[in-house]
Amino acid sequence: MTETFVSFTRADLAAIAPEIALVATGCLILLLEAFAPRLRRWFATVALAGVAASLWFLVQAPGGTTFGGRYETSSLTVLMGLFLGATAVVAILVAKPYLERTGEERGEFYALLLWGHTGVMLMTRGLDLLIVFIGLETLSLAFYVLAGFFRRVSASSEAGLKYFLTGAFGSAFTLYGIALLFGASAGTRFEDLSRPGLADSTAVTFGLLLLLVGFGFKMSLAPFHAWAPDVYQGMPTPAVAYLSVAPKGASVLVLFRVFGAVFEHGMPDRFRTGVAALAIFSMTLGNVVALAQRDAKRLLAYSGIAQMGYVTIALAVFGRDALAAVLVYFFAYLVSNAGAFAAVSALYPDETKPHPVGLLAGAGRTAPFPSAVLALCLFSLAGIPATAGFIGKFFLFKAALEQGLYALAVIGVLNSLVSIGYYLKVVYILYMREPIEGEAPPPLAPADRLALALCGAGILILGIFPASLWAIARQAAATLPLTGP
Amino acid sequence: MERLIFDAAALVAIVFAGLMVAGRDPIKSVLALAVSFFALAVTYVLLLAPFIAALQIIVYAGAILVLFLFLIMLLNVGPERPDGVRRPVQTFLGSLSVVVFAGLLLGMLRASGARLPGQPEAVAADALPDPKALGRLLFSDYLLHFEAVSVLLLAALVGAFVLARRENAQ
Amino acid sequence: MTTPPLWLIPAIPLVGFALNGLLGTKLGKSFVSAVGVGAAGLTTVVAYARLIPFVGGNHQPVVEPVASWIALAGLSIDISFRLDPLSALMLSFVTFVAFLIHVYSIGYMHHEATNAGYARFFAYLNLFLFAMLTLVLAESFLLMFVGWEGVGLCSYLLIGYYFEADYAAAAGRKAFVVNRIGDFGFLLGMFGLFAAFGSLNYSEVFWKAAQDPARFAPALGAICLCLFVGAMGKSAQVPLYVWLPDAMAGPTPVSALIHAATMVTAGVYMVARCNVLFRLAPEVMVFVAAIGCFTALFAGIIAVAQNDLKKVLAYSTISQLGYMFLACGVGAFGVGMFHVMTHACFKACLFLGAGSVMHAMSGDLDVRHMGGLRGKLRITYATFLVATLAIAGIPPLAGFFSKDAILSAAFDAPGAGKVLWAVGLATAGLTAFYMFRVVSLTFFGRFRGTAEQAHHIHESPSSMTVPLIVLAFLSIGVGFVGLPPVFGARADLIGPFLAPIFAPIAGHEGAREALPHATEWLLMAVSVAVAASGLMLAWQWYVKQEGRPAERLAAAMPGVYALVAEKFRVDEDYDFLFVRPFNRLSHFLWKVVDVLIIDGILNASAFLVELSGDFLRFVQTGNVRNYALTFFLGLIALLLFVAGAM
Amino acid sequence: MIGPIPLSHVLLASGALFAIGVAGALLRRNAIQIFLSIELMMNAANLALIGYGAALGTQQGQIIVFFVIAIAAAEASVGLAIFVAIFRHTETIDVNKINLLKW
Repeated sequence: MTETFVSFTRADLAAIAPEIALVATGCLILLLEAFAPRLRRWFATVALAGVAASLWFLVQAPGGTTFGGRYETSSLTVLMGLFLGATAVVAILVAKPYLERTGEERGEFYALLLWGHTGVMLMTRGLDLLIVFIGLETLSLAFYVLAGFFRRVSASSEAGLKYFLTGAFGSAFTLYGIALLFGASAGTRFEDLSRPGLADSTAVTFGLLLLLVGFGFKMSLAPFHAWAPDVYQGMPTPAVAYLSVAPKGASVLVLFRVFGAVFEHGMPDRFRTGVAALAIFSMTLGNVVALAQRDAKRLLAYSGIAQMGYVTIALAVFGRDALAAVLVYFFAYLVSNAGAFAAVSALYPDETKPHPVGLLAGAGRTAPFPSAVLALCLFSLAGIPATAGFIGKFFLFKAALEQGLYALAVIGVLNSLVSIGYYLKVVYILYMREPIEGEAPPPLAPADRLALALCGAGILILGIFPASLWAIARQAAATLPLTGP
Repeated sequence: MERLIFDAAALVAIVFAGLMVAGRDPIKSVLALAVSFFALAVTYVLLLAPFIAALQIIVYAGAILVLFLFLIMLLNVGPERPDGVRRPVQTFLGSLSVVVFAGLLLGMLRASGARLPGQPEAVAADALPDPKALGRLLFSDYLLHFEAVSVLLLAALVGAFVLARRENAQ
Repeated sequence: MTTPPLWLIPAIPLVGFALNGLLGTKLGKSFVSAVGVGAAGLTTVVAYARLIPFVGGNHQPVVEPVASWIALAGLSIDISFRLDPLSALMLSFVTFVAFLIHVYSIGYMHHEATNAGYARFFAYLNLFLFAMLTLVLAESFLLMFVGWEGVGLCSYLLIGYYFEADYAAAAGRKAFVVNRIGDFGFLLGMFGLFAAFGSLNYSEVFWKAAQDPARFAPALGAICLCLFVGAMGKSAQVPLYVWLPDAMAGPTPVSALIHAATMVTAGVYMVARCNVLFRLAPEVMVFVAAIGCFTALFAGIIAVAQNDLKKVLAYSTISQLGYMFLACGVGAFGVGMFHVMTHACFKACLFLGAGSVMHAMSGDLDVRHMGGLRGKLRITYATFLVATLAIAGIPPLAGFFSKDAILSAAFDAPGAGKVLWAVGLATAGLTAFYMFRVVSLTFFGRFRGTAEQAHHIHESPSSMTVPLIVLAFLSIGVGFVGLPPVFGARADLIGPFLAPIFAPIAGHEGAREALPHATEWLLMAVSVAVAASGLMLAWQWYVKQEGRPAERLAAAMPGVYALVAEKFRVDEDYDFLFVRPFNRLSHFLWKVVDVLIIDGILNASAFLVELSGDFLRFVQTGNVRNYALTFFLGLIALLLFVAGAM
Repeated sequence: MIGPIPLSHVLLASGALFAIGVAGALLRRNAIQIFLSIELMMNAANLALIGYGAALGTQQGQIIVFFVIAIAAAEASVGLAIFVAIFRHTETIDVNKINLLKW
């Protein structure tokens, strides 16, 4: 037998070139770390170049599906890829000064970040449950390690342990869900799932719920959220900037794909109610608990839990406009949330200690630029008009209103109004308190400045000129066969 | 006959899984789990998956569990001792919820196992226990998965190295 | 001269904000003042460059789109600005008063220790102006909401500007909770509008509503109620007024600009803007009138018992805002807006005067420590007196005309109009009374403060007194644009100017008969008499309560006072029968209803939310098994709910 | 039916193993035992996958299991490294005692 049974075409290669670029860059950094550690200060640049190359390949890749209909290149995946890539860029920019300050600048950090990023890319582009699962696990494994990256810091190791145990627990449920869906559809591709009668099967409903729970875990959607505050608190901040944004977007997209495949004729009412209940629970719990937080990173974790509640509204609405709203929302969330973590990273002098909000007192005077961007990010997260966050919420709530889900929209609005309380509390501390003696923020590194400027500009640009992004998002959302407007 | 063996093996797997969970001593737990995995390998053979059965024994029982044993020895983890703090809520809610969940899951599985929505037309050659066919499938339809999993293994390798190497290695 | 575009008007202060925010700290106070005041001045000039041709021209509404903000298939929202008689009226005094207050702030904030603080203050002030002008000029509800949130944010930032953390934090929290309730109402109203009309642009919504009143009227009841809740929060109406007195923790120019002249009138402006909708919901109109009327009286009574100069003015503001809603509630939107305008002038003057007094008194605002300041603070005294006469409704000052117009509109209203009129009249007397009370305590009599304070007393710098003088002249003159109809059919300039905005809806309501002239004269006479007696009563009582011998008082006071003292001699019995119970009522309303009940409820709700937050925080035990359990319980709940039913 | 073996038997066995695994993960305090329980849950899924695959007459079930075993091995290696790392700090892997990060 000399004939080759490996089926790998040029189209396949072009399709996975973005991922190959990322993995190869990771390997390169690792090799440099091993053989030329003196080049360390260039690692971040190499990593950025890798992300840039990956984005270039992504944009260049011909549209359509490859690997036997298991991998997608479309305007949707390109848009998602840009979102993920931008998140990775912010994380890398923040990581460089952060790692230098903490004396932990090692190539493995960037390599793991890039490989985790590869996993998220697989999640967004795979049209196959198993690909998505492998992507999810790649991401998880990389970030379990990143959570515990500061081995000298006990909090970091603890974050690693907690993330690992809860994450593996969640993955096991996801896997069981995949098994059930496989049993019902005899395949792992999403298109296998769109078979008539599947939506009525109890096993399928069970499987879908298990997937919802598993990806809800990654989104830190309450009540599957409990890991997030602890892990965010102990994890190196740049890694949190990535983890708190990109995998959430990918998870929502996966859920949209799976539900879209199964529920060809619209989501059953009971299922919709369940999802809506999750949305309400998550935003309410996130916002209420955030009011009582004293640690900046934990506060942002709860804020993220609440934000994912808003996103889940779109999942309950479940239509093309809802998906487009989610895409816009995640771009807004990227600039606001990653920006907020970037500012937190730039404002706290000692990374190995907790990050009490009170330590930011008077930072508006001692570190005006990061404080201003942090304030802007928080306004955006709160959904103050003319910021990106407002636009994201606007489209979400509008999608809910148009589907007649008035209660969800009203609860969402009420929640976003409550949330202004804790966001403004931080702004208040930044600007209205006297600086604490001897607790000056570290000097602002150029990379931090760049990351903050990018996020701040993004918030304002998205907030004031959202129309083109919305148009692109709508076009991208149209590639999914979703019912409804 | 096969049915009987299957049921027996499954029963062994379940019983030893129960022992694994019930025991306080981690070493005994690992050993119980090993038995459970062996029994599972038997069921895999009966379910026309001898290749996976072999993997199960070599990778799971052979490699992973031995790694666990090794770690337990290394860290010198003794049996769980009562720590004086009772956690009645966790225990009660945990047990209750597991019972409810088991009820739901088993009820659903029984119902769905009786009427499989799939179609057995493709049962012919594909279903035979043929590692060669498995290999073909792996490198055609599942080529991307294969490549992706290599990234995963790489990340795990580097990650384990990052976490576990000695502090003074720098 | 080409006319400047409308967007320039809010854009100029935004640029000022950006300049001061980014560079102010580095470039020093003179730069900050130049940019801050320059931006306010320039935007005033630009605004008037638009206003003068507009007022002189044909008053046709102008809508200038700037950019498309959100464009969807079913909904397109442009950033566009609108100049029509209503926004022109607001624009005319918002820009000008804001400019004067910016000028005043140079002197007032001079003592600010750091450049950073000074720059921050002016940056916020410019940002506020930007938001307020956006609110006024917006052509859609959504853009108005941008301004609405923006002014609220600046208010919050400026309330906490310099007082020590605890007090300012409490004030900020209260303002926050109350405004959330209001904003929630506004947002719900906006949802309702969008659901009913499929648009959020004024022209479209109002046009559709006026075209087909029968179709929209049923939904409009709920929508208008929601919108009015928003207005109640922003314009401090009972029970959402509690944040305003606390907001006095901010610097005085802020109180004058935001918490008296401009932001707090945004609610009235919004109701007037939506007059088409409100008129289609008559039951909500009744509610508006009732709330306004009650607030006017309630806050007026509380004001009597206050000893903090700025608190008196704050309650007085609430009371006057109640007047404005009273006018809107009886359908006299134009009159309400007229009062908004006159009130902006004299109340800004009063607040700035209070700031000047505070400046002289080294930060002390307790009227019990003042007295006899009239000799040392001549300009402050004169302007404060003029503004007081204006707010009291003494003819021919500004307050007289607008208040009289409100009262006659209430008198004319069907249903309970006479009751509203009577309460309004009583409030007018009350207003005159408490305002003259503080005037007497502050500027007359003997100085009661410490020697150190006495030594320090000085008139404020000209950057502070010039705005006072200008505002005092406005308080005298601005009323003449709205002369009542008894002075001739064409005497009233403002009513016809605003009339297109408040045009009757076809087939919905007929024009109301104007009051006979004799009745109007009578009403005017009654209100003047009531105001005058309130004024004189105040002098009398606060002389007596000081316990000084009558001879020394007579000597200290000018001849007018002696006359008043003889005419209105009230004995101890009267004091016992009327004054003390009244003081007790006032104290009761303040201490029990205001502080205990309403504050209590608000604080308790805020506290409960935080408490539950604290409780839930402790559920986060740090034990990873608990986390797995919550995860699992969530899964089971979902399974039971969704799959359990199958 | 897979040969003479009813699918429902396979699934019931798998479900029972999964539930036992969940119970172990929720009730044990030792991180290693918790992780063993999670491994058991994944094995339960594997059993279901192979059962379904056999019943449906496709080898895809086995393929999935093949990948799952690889993933489980990777997860185990990282997990054990994490246990070692935390043990260096706390001298314990009892999760009840590892609760520095909370509230």
